[in-house]
This record gives sequence, C-alpha cells and structure tokens, in this order.
Amino acid sequence: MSDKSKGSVAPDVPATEPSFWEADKGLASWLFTLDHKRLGVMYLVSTMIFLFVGGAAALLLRTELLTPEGDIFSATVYNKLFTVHGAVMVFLVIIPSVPGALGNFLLPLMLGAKDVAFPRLNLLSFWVYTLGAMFFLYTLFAGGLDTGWTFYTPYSSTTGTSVVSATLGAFILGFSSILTGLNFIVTVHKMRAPGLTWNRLPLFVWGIYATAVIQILATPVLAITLLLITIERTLNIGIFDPAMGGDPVLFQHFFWFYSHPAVYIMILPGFAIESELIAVHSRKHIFGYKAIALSSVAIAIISFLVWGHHMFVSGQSELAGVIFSFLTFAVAVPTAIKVFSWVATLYKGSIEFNTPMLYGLMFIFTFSIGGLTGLFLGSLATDVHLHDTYFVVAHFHYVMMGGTIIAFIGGIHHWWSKMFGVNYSEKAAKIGALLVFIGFNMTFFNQFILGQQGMPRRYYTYLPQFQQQHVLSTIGAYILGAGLLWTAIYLIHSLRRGEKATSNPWHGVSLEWHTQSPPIQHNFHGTPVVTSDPYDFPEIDRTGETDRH
Amino acid sequence: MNLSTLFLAMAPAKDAPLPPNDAKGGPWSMPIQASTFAPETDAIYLFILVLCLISFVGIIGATLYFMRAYRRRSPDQKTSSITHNGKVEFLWSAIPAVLLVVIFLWSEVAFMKQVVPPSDAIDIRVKGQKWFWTAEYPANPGVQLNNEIIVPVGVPVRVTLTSEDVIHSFFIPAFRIKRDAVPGRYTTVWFEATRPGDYNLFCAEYCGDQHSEMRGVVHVLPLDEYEAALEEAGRLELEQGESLAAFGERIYTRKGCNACHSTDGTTKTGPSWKGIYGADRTFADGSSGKVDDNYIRESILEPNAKVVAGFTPQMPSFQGQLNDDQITALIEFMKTLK
Amino acid sequence: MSEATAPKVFIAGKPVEGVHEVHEHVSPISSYVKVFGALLVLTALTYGVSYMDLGNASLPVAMIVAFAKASLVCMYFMHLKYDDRYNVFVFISTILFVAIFFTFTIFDLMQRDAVNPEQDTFFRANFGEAFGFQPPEPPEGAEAGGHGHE
Amino acid sequence: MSAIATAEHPEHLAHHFDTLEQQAAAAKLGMWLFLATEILMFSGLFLGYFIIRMFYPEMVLEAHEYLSKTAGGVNTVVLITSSFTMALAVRAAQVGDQKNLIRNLIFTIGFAGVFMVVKYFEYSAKFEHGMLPGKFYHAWDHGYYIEGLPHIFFGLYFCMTGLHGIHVLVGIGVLTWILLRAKKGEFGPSYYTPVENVGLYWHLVDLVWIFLFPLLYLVR
Repeated sequence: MSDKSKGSVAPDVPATEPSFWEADKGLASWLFTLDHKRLGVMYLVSTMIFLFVGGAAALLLRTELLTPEGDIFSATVYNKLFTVHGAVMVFLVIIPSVPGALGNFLLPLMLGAKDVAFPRLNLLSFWVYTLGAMFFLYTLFAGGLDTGWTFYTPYSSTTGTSVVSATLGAFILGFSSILTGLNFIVTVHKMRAPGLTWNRLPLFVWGIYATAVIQILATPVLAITLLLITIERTLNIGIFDPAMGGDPVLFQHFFWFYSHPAVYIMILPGFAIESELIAVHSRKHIFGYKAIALSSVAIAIISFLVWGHHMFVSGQSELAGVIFSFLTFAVAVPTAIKVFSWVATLYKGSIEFNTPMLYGLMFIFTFSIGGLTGLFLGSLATDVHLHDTYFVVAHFHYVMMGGTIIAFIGGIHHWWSKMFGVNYSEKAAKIGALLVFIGFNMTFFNQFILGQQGMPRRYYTYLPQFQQQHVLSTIGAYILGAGLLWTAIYLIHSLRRGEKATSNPWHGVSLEWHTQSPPIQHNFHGTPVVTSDPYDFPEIDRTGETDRH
Repeated sequence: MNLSTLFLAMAPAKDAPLPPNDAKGGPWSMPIQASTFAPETDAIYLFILVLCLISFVGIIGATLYFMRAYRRRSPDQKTSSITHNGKVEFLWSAIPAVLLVVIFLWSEVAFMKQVVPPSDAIDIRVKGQKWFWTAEYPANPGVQLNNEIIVPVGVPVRVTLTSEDVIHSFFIPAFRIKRDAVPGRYTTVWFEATRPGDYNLFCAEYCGDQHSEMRGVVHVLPLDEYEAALEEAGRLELEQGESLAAFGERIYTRKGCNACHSTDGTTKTGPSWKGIYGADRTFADGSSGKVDDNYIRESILEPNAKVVAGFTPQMPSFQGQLNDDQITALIEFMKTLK
Repeated sequence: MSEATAPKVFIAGKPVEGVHEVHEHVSPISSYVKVFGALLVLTALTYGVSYMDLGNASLPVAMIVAFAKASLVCMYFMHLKYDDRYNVFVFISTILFVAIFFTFTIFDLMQRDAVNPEQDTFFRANFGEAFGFQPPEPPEGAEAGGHGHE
Repeated sequence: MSAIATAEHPEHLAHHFDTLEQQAAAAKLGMWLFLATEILMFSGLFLGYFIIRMFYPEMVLEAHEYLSKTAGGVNTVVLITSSFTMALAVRAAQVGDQKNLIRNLIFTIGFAGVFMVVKYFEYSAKFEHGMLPGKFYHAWDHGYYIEGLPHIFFGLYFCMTGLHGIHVLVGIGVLTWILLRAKKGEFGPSYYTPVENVGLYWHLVDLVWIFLFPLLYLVR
C-alpha cells in the first residue's frame, strides 16, 4: 500500500559544494579510493571497454560467417574468437557491469547511507576484477582458449590451448562478484536511512539485493568447478575426465548449478533498472510494487532449481529432465508478472519519450521475445530439436543483450546527470537508440529461423542453404556495432561539452535525487529521513482517493 | 532477393556433391518431417508459437496503445493513483501458469515417447570421434560406414552412441532427434523414418577445429533396397577394371581421410598428401625418415608411433578398419599425388 | 563530524541511545567446557563405531554424529543460539542450497539407466594411455591390496 | 580507520556507520555471508566424494583403508581443542580479559600447528607409498594392488584435505595478526569484532573437518 503522505519531488539542490570528482585529485586518489561513487565510475569505464572488446570479437565472427566456407580465419582462430566473445562478455561485462557500476554508485545514495558497508572490500572487489581481467588478457596472448566459455570437459581437460590461465582468471573474477554481493546484502540490511522500511525501498534496490543473494550462493560452486578443471588438467585426478574414469555430465551439473543462477545475476539488475525507468518516466506509481519485489526474490531462489534444462539431451537421465523442465516453467511465472506489471504501469500515466524511456520501452519489446522463446527451450520435446542450435544463441542474446545491456544503457542515460553532472544531447541519443534497436533485431531475429531449421551453434562453416539468414544477421551486427559506438561517442562528448545538469532533471522522488549532481563525497548533509514511497509523484491525482483498494 | 549469390562468386567451387537441403519449405519453415516424431514436435512448436504470438501481440499492443493514449501532453498532466489491483495480478499469474503446465504435460508425454525405444528396433552402434562418425551394424558384421548411415523406411531404428575422445552430439534435424555421444558411456536415441531420401546429420556439441565439418548424411531407403545397399556400402573392394589408385581414392573419401589430410597441399589437422610419397620427413621426436610403404602402413595402424614434427598426435588408429589390400590401394593413390 | 553535539541517532527509524556499547551475549566458561566435553565424547563415539562393521548403515550413522557435532559448534561456539535471527537464516539457507545441489545431481546419476538399461555408466579399461598412465596387472602371487614392501 | 578517540566519535567507529553496534552487526553478517560461500565451495568437493563413492563403492572402501584412522582421530581432537580455546579467546575479548585473550590465542595457534604437523606426516607416508593423486599414482611400484581406480580416491583425498589444509594455514596467518593486535591491547568489550570474526572462520574450518574426518577415514 503506498503511503498517504504527499510525495515530495526532490527540490533542486544547486551544485555548490565540491563533488566527489573534485574531492581529491591525483591517480592515487582514484586507485585507492574508498568512495563507492568513484568505484562505480571505474567499474563503468572498465566494463564498457570490455563490452567493445567482446563486441569487436563478435563482429569478426559475424564477418567470417558471411560465407558458408571458412575464408577469413582458420577454424582454430574462429573457435578462439567465439570463446573470447563468450568469456569476455559473460565474466568481464555482463555479470560485473550493472551491480558494479550502477549498483555501487546508486545503492548508498538510494539508501541514504554515506557509503557501502565495507568500503575496503569494495576496493578489493575492483582490484580482484582487474587481476582477473589480466589473467584473461594473458590467456589471449598465450595462444588463446578454444573451449568456449562453458569449459566442457573432456574437451577442456585435453585441449592444448591455455585453459588453466583462463580458469584461474574466471576463478578470481568470481571473488570480485562474491565481494560485491556480500557488500550489497550487508548494506541493504544494516545501513538504510531512518524511515526507509523494506516496503519503501526503490525496486532498483530490491533487484540488486536479489542479485547479490544469487552472487553469494552460486559463485562459490563456480570457484570449486574451475579449481577442479585446473586440477583435472594438471594432475588428471579423473573426476570429470572419462579417460581417467570421471563423468563429463557430472561437470555439466557442477557448471550449470552456477551458470543458470548466473544468467539471473545478469537479468535481475536489468529488471531492477527497468522498474525505475518505467515508473519515473510515466510519472505514475509502479504497478504491483509488492509483486515485483517478491518476484525478484522468488526468481533468485527458483533459479537454483532449474539448471538441468541445459542438459536435456546431454546424457542426463530422462526423469531428471522432466523435473527440471517442470521447474523451468515455474520460474517463467514471476518473470511474466514483472513484464505485465511494467506494461500496467504505463496505463493512465504521463509518458515522456526521452532516451531512458525509449530504452525502457525497447526493453519490454526485446525482453518479451527473449522470455517467450525460452518456453520453446524449456519444453522437452522442442528442446530436443532446438538445443545447441542458433535458436539458443538467439534466445540468450535476446535476454542478455536485449535485456540487460539495453536496460543498462537506459540506466546510464537515466542517471548520467547524477553521475557526471552534465546532460547528453537528446537528439543524438535518439538516433543511437534507433540504430541499436534496428541492428539488434536484425542480427538476432534471423538466428531464430536458422535455429529452427537446425543449424547448430559454434559452426565455423555451414551449409549454403543457411547463408541468406547469416548475411542479414551480419549486416544487423554492423548496424548494432555502429549504434553502440555512436552512443559511446556522444556520451563521452557530453562529458566535455555537455551543459551543466540540475540535480533532479527527471523529477524523481527516490533519495538519490535529493542530493546535488554529481554528489558530494559524503552523499548527504546529515542523514536524510524518508517519509514516503519512492514512487509518489506529484502528478498522481489523489482526488479519487476513495476508489483506492 | 538472394544475397548469397552476391558472395558465392567469391567462394571457390566445392567439388563434393551438395549436401541435402532439409529446409526445402523456404526460409520460415521447419525442416522436412521425415520421422514419426517430427509431426508431434512441430505441433508442440506451433502450439507454443501461437501462445507466444498472442501474448506478445497483447503485451506490445497494450504498450503501444498506452504510449499513444497516455503520452505527456502537458507538463502537469494528472496520472492515475492505481498502485496495484489484486484481481488483475492474480489473473495474469494464474492463466500463464495453467498454460505453462499444459505445454509442459504435452511436451513431457512426447519426450517420453521419444526416449523409450521399441524392443523390435534395428540396432546401430554409432561412435563419434574427433571429427567423423562411424556407424556399425551388429546385424551385418563388417559393415562400417563413415559419416553415412543407411536406414530402412518405416522400421524403428535404435542408435547406441558413444564417443572416443570428447562429447559430440548426434543431431538429425529432419527426424527432430538429438543425443550427446558421451565418452566413457553409452547413450541411446531411436527414430522411425517415414520418408525415403537423404537427410543431414550434424554434430551439435562443440568438439574442436572441425566441429562444423563433422557432418554426415542419413540415407533412408525402402525396406527391400535397404539390405542390398547395406551390403554394397559395406563392401569396399577393388571393382573390375578399376585402377588400384582409383580404388585408393574411394577409400580416401569413404574412410574420412579427407577430414584431416588434403590432396592439394593445404595443411589441415594432418599433413597434406600432395607429393608425400618418397619425401623426407622429420618427426616430433627429432628423428627423420623417408615416407615409404612401411612408414605409411605403420602410421595407419599406429599413428602415434612417428608423428611428423609440428602436428599433434590426434590421428585415431585404423587397426581392423582397413585390410591390407585397402592400405596398398591407398599407397598407390598417394603415389599419384605429385 | 560537522555536527556540534552528538545527534539523536536513528537506525531504520528507531532512535538509538548507546552509541558506544555493543550488546552481545557473553556465555559463561562452564557452557564452553560442557560443549567441549560433548564434542570429545562424540568424536570418540564415531571413532569407535567405525570399527564395528555396520555395513552400509555406517554412512548415515557417521553423518548423524557429524551433524550433532556441527550443530553443537554452531550454536554455542559460534553463538548462533543468541544471535540475530538473520544470521541463522543465512546459515540454514546455505545448507538448504547445498542440499538442493546434492539431491538433484545424485538423483540424476541414480536414474540414468531407469529408461534405457544400457545407459548406465561404464568406464574403459585402457585408462589414460594418452598420459602414459598404465596400472600393471598384479602378479599372481600378490593378492589384491597386499601390504607392499617399502 | 583513524583511531583518534573523540567524545562523540568512539575510537573504532568507521565514518559511515552510526553506532558501534551497527558496525559490529554489519561485520558479523558480512562474516556469515563469507562463511556461506566457504560452505558452498566445500560442498562441491563433498558432492564429488559422494558421487565417486556411488560409481566405485568397493574401490573407495578398499582405498580408504590406507588412511591411518589414528592420525585422523588425533587431528580431530586437536582441531576441536583449538576450536574450544578460540571460543575462550573470543569470550576473553568480550569481557576485556587481555591475559586470557592472548593465552588462548597462542593455544589456538599452537594446536593449529600440531594439526599441520600431523598432516605433514600423513602426506609424507602417502608420498612414500606412491599413493599420489591422478596420473602420479604409482602405488603398484610399492606392492600395493588396489582394485579399480584408486587414483580418483587419492585425487579427491588430496583435494579435500589439501584445500582444508590451506584454510588452516590461512587461519594461522590471520590468528597471528589478531594476536599481534591483541598484544597492543586493541580489543575490549566495546570493540572485539575482529576476534569474533576470526573465531567464526576458525570454527568453520573445524566444522569442515568434522565432516571430512568420518567421510574419508571412518566410513565403511
């Protein structure tokens, strides 16, 4: 139930005091900062750099796939490229990006706290992330890795490429994820501002909290799995490698027990941002606050029960497959509730089509396709035909790229003025949004057709009958690449020549809009007191109060 | 508008016969329905597709309508104070849940049918290996096919899969079946072909360099032609009037040597056979020797004995797969490759 | 801190008086000694039971004793008994998720030959020839598991 | 954290916390979440053990005869005693009894050392008999012929006890750091969180061994 008290849009706080940018200067002040805002910015910059590294690998792959024969690189180089694309995008971009960049920057601001619970652990998390990234770069130079980001044994335990340095890299990145998750759970529990009860938390905080729970409970199993691969390769103890008496399907259980919750680590922050974008830009209370908050936590828990749907045809027993298929449909319900609630939020709102809202609406379009195509892969009979084909590639790109990355770009635009104190140019941003939308759909919608016709994934050469879809998909990939590059250009341009932004351009109500942009080092003067729900906009017409039920 | 012609000009002409095209029904259709499972799998696929289209049109339609109807006309445009609605929220959780259970049940029943093979099925043992399939017929000993499977129409066939090295996946799109060939254990899949013809066989689980080359063809023949074709396929002997080298070339393609050894000088996973006969080679252990009959015979039977420097010991042994005169035919064929 | 006097401090809406104290339960030494003794007894018990030949009941018995010892350590040595309820919830949910991981994986491994009998797991005899790892056959004389020479 | 003690800003209170109790509660919750990740990490190895036990029951039973039960038993008693002294150390910090705090910390480190020494002898015995993990297993050169694939059991044995041993070593390192700070008199009734958190970590290391010992050494 939202509170009766009048929603108070944050008054405009003039940027009088020195912001956290000017608080202290010098490289050391950045490399050893304990300020969650600086760490958030550093995470944002590093994950975006790796987004373009992974994106470049993707463009090379798509260029190779223009023709049925392999003619630009050799098969080994192609395999190493799709492994780079997968590993960089999963471990270095999509898992750390939203919690690391926006989560770090906004969580203390939204809670009215001065910083996260353990600032030094937060800094350690960023340094562990950099160390892990170094291992990945070393793997690139040491001849690359050709096992795919999934490291399936016995291929990963017998191939000649440098698997150990990549597994150690992912092992170290796992700790960065655990430290961030641990920090956020303790911050949300122990450092909320006075008056900020669980029902008044912004849905962004709920989403980041649910993600942190998964990060804590799932990442350690990835740590032991990667450790066991390293030991399997060096000592051949024979737990996964059949040549020494192990069982490769057992590895898949270990791996997917982490990796399916990991895909929810990727999408839940996307939901978290989406709730904020839709509510603030349609000036209306989010529809079904409790339903969205609880479904975030429900998804976090059920995500641990469904990992077997990656292994329906991989030699897993048929009865286990049936159970996993049923539970997979159970996790679809809370996701559907969220999408319906966002659409219902638009009802009788006052929608302004600025760039964050465009990305929010684009998210509803692309994530709906991504989510619905999951049903084909969750149901047993169709998954037998569609597993390991381009249908799966299209499905997870629609959910990861179409879901998290598009919501993340929307979130960056939404809080750009809060982070950097400048406004980006709306006109340029709208062009970027259009390019990204057309490029994305053209790239991946064709791949559904490829998958349905039975083209397997990770193929270096393919049959001529599939070429038409591949050509369209490659053209789409270039448009998407152009759109993202264009977005990066005008955002960086706005840093230098963007005009100064007010502290609350979108007239938000949640706490982060109650301080100047960019915020001061200690976020707030004294502790802010929360009296109302974060979605109590002044435009909400309370005259018809009686019909509230 | 077929863009592929734009690029085909660049690609060199492929000499091998074009692999079968399962998706004759145009770009939007599922592959041909050539097994008893295909109609039901496609029916489930269509059922889910219709449900998804309805809900997708509903979501996007509502979003577009709300975007148009409630766009901001004036800065202080009033918005509704609805925060939640118990009834609506219950409906849009219960209805999807019921539909999902229906999808699950239908799909689960179809899957169980796919998984329990009938007892009277023909048994085929397929072994996946780094980058080619080997099919053996216990009922017809001595028949050994590479990247080819011959099955009769209308008779259930049970395929027992295993793998020699890494995980491969036995995938026939036209039959809608797929099963991983896991090293160290057996997995089974069965099907009953309903239409004679040639269909694609893919490897669907990533297995290394030639993962995309690990393709095969499934020949579905009427019952009466099946036995004869199997016999003929199994027989790999010298034909009357066929030169030893020509017979060697047939073995070169039939036994899958072409997957790793090229004849035009390009090094693939193995050294090229062009100009190999009589040449000197240095081996991985530093020693060197002339490529003569004994070296070729030894490399076929125990490939890891003398591996040419710079190549990985990945060649499987063909012990028991090639008899003596087939090996001599291969040697003759190599002699012709100058 | 810029404020002159110590402000009325709030945490999640509730004013807090003692900014300095830390209210934690301090249990008497005697309770620690009692728990220590119990742990030693249980260790001796599980050690002794292992010599009796319980057959395949020995795993459940060992697990029950281990759980008893573990819960003693958690409740008294780690103060879970007097602690904030959320820490207990974190600990219990961890055990729950470990249980989920175990049950589904072991269920899959036990059901592999339920539908197709020959799908059961088997492993080849020529192990690891790729790594030159060849266990030789035992000579006729030495019975399996003989206590070898140094 | 600057340790200047001002009237309303107690010595060990970080700037972003409001009260010492909020800071202590946050630190303990953080520690429990870290313990959750440790439990989940070890669960992977325990699951590996249960599954190898399912695949090769007779091999596991025969191979684990070669682990010396007495060494395992002694180690269990040593670890439980060190857990006991650790709990006394935390209690001493809570009541501000510096002498007992330092004495118990030294006991705990001592027992941890004994644990590692016993483990050293166990490992060296295994090395001598050639019972090494994975492809290095060559116990048959020393006349031990174990049916099945004993290299898997010894691979798992070395993984589990090795990872646990590393955690004991890290424990010794952290305990020494706490001992040095205790010698400087940093801990008292108002600030003993580091001692308590290290205590929680040490009890977890003991907890893991409580499960490891019966599974590897005792179970028939």
